Amino acid sequence: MRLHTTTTALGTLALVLGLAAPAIADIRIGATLSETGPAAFLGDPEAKTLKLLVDEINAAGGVLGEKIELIVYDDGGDPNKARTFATRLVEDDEVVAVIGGTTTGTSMAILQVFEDAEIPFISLAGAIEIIDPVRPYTFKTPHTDRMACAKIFADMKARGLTKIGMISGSDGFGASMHKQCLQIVGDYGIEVLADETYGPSDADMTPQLTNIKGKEGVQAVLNAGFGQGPAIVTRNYQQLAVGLPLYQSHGVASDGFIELAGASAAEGIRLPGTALLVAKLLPDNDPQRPLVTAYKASFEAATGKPVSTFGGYAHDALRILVDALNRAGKAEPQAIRDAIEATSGLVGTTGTVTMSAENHLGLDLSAFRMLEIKDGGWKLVE
Amino acid sequence: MRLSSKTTTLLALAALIALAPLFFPSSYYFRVGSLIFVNGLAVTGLVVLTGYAGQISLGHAGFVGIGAYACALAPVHLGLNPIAAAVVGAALSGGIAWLVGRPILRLKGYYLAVASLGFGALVSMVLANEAQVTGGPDGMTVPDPGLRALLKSAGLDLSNSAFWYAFSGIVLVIGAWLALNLYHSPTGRALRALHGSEVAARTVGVDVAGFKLRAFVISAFYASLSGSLLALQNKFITPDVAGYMHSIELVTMTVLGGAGSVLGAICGAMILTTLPQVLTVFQEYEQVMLGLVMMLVMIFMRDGLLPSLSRKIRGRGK
Amino acid sequence: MPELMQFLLSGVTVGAVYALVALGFTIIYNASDVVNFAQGEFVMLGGMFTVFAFEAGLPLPLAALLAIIATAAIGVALNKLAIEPARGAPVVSLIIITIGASILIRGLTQIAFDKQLHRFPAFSGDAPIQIVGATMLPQSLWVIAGALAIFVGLWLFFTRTLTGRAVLATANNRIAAQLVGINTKYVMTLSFALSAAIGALAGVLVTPITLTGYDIGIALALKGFAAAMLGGMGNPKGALVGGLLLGVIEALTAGYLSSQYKDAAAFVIILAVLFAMPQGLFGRQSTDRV
Amino acid sequence: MSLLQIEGLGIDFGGLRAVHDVSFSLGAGEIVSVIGPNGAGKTTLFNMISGVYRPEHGRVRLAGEDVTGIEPHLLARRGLSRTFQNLQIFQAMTVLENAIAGHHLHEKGPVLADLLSLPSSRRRAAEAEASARMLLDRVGLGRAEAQEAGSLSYGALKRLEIARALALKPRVLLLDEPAAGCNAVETEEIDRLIAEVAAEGVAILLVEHDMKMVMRISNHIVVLDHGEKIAEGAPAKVSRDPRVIEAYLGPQVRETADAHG
Repeated sequence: MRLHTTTTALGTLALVLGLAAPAIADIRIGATLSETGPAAFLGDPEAKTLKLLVDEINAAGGVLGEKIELIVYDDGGDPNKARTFATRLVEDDEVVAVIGGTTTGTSMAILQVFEDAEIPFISLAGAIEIIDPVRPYTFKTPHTDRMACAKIFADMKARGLTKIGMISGSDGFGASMHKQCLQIVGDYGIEVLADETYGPSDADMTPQLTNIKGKEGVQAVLNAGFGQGPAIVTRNYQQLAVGLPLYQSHGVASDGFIELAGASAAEGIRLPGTALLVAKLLPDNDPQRPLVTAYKASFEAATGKPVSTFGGYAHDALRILVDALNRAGKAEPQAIRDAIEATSGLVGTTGTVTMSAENHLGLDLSAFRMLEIKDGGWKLVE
Repeated sequence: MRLSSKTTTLLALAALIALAPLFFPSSYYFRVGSLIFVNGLAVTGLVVLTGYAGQISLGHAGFVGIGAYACALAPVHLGLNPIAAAVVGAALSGGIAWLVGRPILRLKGYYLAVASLGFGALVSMVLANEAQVTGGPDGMTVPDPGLRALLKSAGLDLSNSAFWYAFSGIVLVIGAWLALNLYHSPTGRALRALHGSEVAARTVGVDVAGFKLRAFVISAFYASLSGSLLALQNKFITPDVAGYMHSIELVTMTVLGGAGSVLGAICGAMILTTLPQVLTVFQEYEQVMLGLVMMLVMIFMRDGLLPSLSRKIRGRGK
Repeated sequence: MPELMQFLLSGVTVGAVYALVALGFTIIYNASDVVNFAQGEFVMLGGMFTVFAFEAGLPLPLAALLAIIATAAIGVALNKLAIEPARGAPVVSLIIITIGASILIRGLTQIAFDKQLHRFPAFSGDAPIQIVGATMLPQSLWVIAGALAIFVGLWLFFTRTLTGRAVLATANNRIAAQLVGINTKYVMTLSFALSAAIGALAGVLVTPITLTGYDIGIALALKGFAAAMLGGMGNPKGALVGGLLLGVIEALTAGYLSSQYKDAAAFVIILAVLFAMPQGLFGRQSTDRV
Repeated sequence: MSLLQIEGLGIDFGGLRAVHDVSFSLGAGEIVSVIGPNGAGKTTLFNMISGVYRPEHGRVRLAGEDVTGIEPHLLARRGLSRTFQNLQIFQAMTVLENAIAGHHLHEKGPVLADLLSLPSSRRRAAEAEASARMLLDRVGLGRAEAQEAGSLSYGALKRLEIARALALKPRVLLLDEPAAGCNAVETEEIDRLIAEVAAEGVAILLVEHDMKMVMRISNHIVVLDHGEKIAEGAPAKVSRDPRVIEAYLGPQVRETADAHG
């Protein structure tokens, strides 16, 4: 009796799961993103961007004469869940390409699924490990954290700041950037004198900042982190009147950050960002200008929220994919993969992307722009 | 011949695992199935701890984490085969459970909950902070144990998902068999006795502290093996497996399905593992639905889904 | 010395946040022996409601008041719809019901509002106050004062008012309380309303410091729960001392030992205290009655 | 030599003197009853003797060995067993399992053998089960063995507790109000059972409110009031003791002070 009930239940469940899968048609693109959970800050604008752009593309007639069908799953930032969704996208939804992996953890957990299934995968996470060593089917759009570090250290060096303190979030983003910054800091002749961390939901960082401030010889401070941490660090920084140049990471590159930290506390902060934040400040002949202005306008109109760099990553991933589809001329994973690898001179929010068999990111440092917060807005540092 | 309830349960479970693939439209269902078994294993351990002995733990993901990272670290540092590493991990988890269990299990109710939660938090903090060893929050890769290749050379070529489905399914059936054995054994009786009344259990000679500790260690073994299985089939592991949310998830599975019964708790694992997959239909209402399901089941079926349902069915039969 | 002072001020600020959350746990626990794991969501709701009412143009005090009332109403609904029907369920079932409620509230909040972080201006500006070479934001004083005021209020409530004693009596022996004429249903409703209101008030006070967002409740509830258990569940004094102690331990560990392991230090001390005093610092001693 | 020897036992609860300086002794086959008004400290005394509370003063000796403050499960190994005034039955287990649980010391073995359900484990369990069945028959619960214990009547539960306590094959048996809540017939059955057990050489310490029963079966009576021993002796002698009569009849108002003995 019990056996019978359970089998029936399982059958029903399988039926429900089966029904949940969409009917076969169109060009199917999958995504597993962290729309909720600790990385929702990143995953939410990414998901919104994808949905928005796919609607726009379909309204304009689709790609290769077919509509794009987007299947987005929310992995909540849990790599295990992401892995299950990855399998589902490949095995059940039978997508031709996948965008996602909001965080490094989720991306690393799922990339093998796509490598095994030979389906192109474009990650939206920061760590260099995702594309180094190069795996045939794995690509990514954001600058690596290492590039962000390099951009910051180059700016420090130019200002003659050689002894710094670091304060990093202990979450994936902060820890990853912290690790990569330490790997290259020596190349710039910069020394990290103080190295502190904070938890992702901490309410006060004055003890850590007091220690950095009290360290003899520190000339600047770098905060690697995203979410509320950097806003609180910035406010505590002002409260303690540390008075040294403060650098933030690309993790906070959005207007929301200035609002949260307060314009006065954020004044003078420098951080590497993309053209997206400074669309209006770009010279008229900048190749990125029309693109970022259009994306910013449509995102803000559709969601009522300011754009963030992260939404831009998703934007670029979809553009790379659509561009590859057009060049491949058919919606087959192998052809798409080859076309993605051949991407050349494609303008995105993060910069101009040129991929190769050795480079599955295709961005250089020039695309990163050093920004400074000035009077509650952004300013380009030359 | 009338089969004992133990045999019926085991047969039902084994048949379910063996026959379910007949209904699978794609190999993605193998993945979901093997996740159910992995969670089911941890949850079976919690049945021993919570269902039999009546002790709460909000930190068992800590042991899951130890088992998972053992499979990632021991092959690299000790040169062990990942399967052997899983055994080492289980031994380590058992040892740690034995050490921390004694003081923690003196506490009762919510105090036990917070102490076990603290233990789990400590494990996940170490895993996240010691980035040199564990790769930090970004996680680390787990080597392949080569079992699939072994089977292939023996002429049995299974897809990755199907292999892990079968492997975790077998481990789960063994785990369930052990837990069911325990239920009707002198040890199981002692555990259930101290659950019913600690003072009465003492007066009939049960070493309450010692038996709680045994249940704790056994459940740590289960959790650790569950973590190892997860790490082996995902081939990549992050500290999230050791986190507070995972502990809560495991307890919820146990209680939702019915902490007092192995099959019930495994049902709980099945429901909570498949629910997020089914709920994707609801998109942003996923969390709302999950919360509602948890509340409704616990309000209207306080002994858990399976015991409440089977009671209802039996009640109708009378 | 200024360092130590700065660490202490930081610890007290953070500790007062924990204490505010921990205090919210005490009333419901005292009335029903339920630890409400959705308490963190009350704090979140207090902050979120205020943010959105404020952004809609209401003056801050009015926005805060509305937020507290709305959250209290949600607390009452939680009791009526989930806790009351589950009366008599074992501890672990109640844990899961309240965790389910917290997931539900989070899910609804992210739909009704959004998933962004928010804050509103501090009540008395952001000019730091200098104390012996260390600094503190005026909002910290609001938080500390809030924690103290709620503590005194709760202490008076439980010891000096008939209703407060009725709450304690209900927890002690529900049937007996009914026999002596206490309306236990009303007591439960009141407890949930008060707990939710305290949580919301906490949210209003701490948002300018900690920021708010739909999922901040989990971390807050965890720390608040730990603080309450450290002090001894059910005792307002325990919640206050437990919260402050936890904050100070974290700040001192971050300052002097390792910021990486400050949370670990906090949990190690909680474990150590519970091993020595299984009922927390100020918890009621219980003896098996057989 | 007496089997159980109580010497100057005492304990305070929050400054309140619950039991003070109580001494008496108990020999094999003897039935000693402890009586006294409600709140006199009878159950507290039981709890100290059986190791549930750690006494603050005095000594408990079991067959000459000092066992003061020893954990109850260790006392059980030394042959001391008890029942409870407010039932402590394993509610979720069947009647039979409750009785088997009483055989814990006989049936326990390596946990690994139990996990693997090795023959040794099954044999231990089977022996305990057979003995448990006999005990259930003895207390008249043989037919109820498959029922969940929680579904039994109060009187039946009292007998089940006695069966569980007897499963230890104790040398000393502490019975806390075994006949409370039982009707006349049930009381008589319990009465007979106690006498039988004592006849087998078990020393029985009894707390009971049914005075008729106490007078009938006790060899010796100890009277407590306000935590102190006020009288001791043979039933006939104690029942005439003016202090005992005063304690019982005089200030009966005091009985409301505490529901527990």
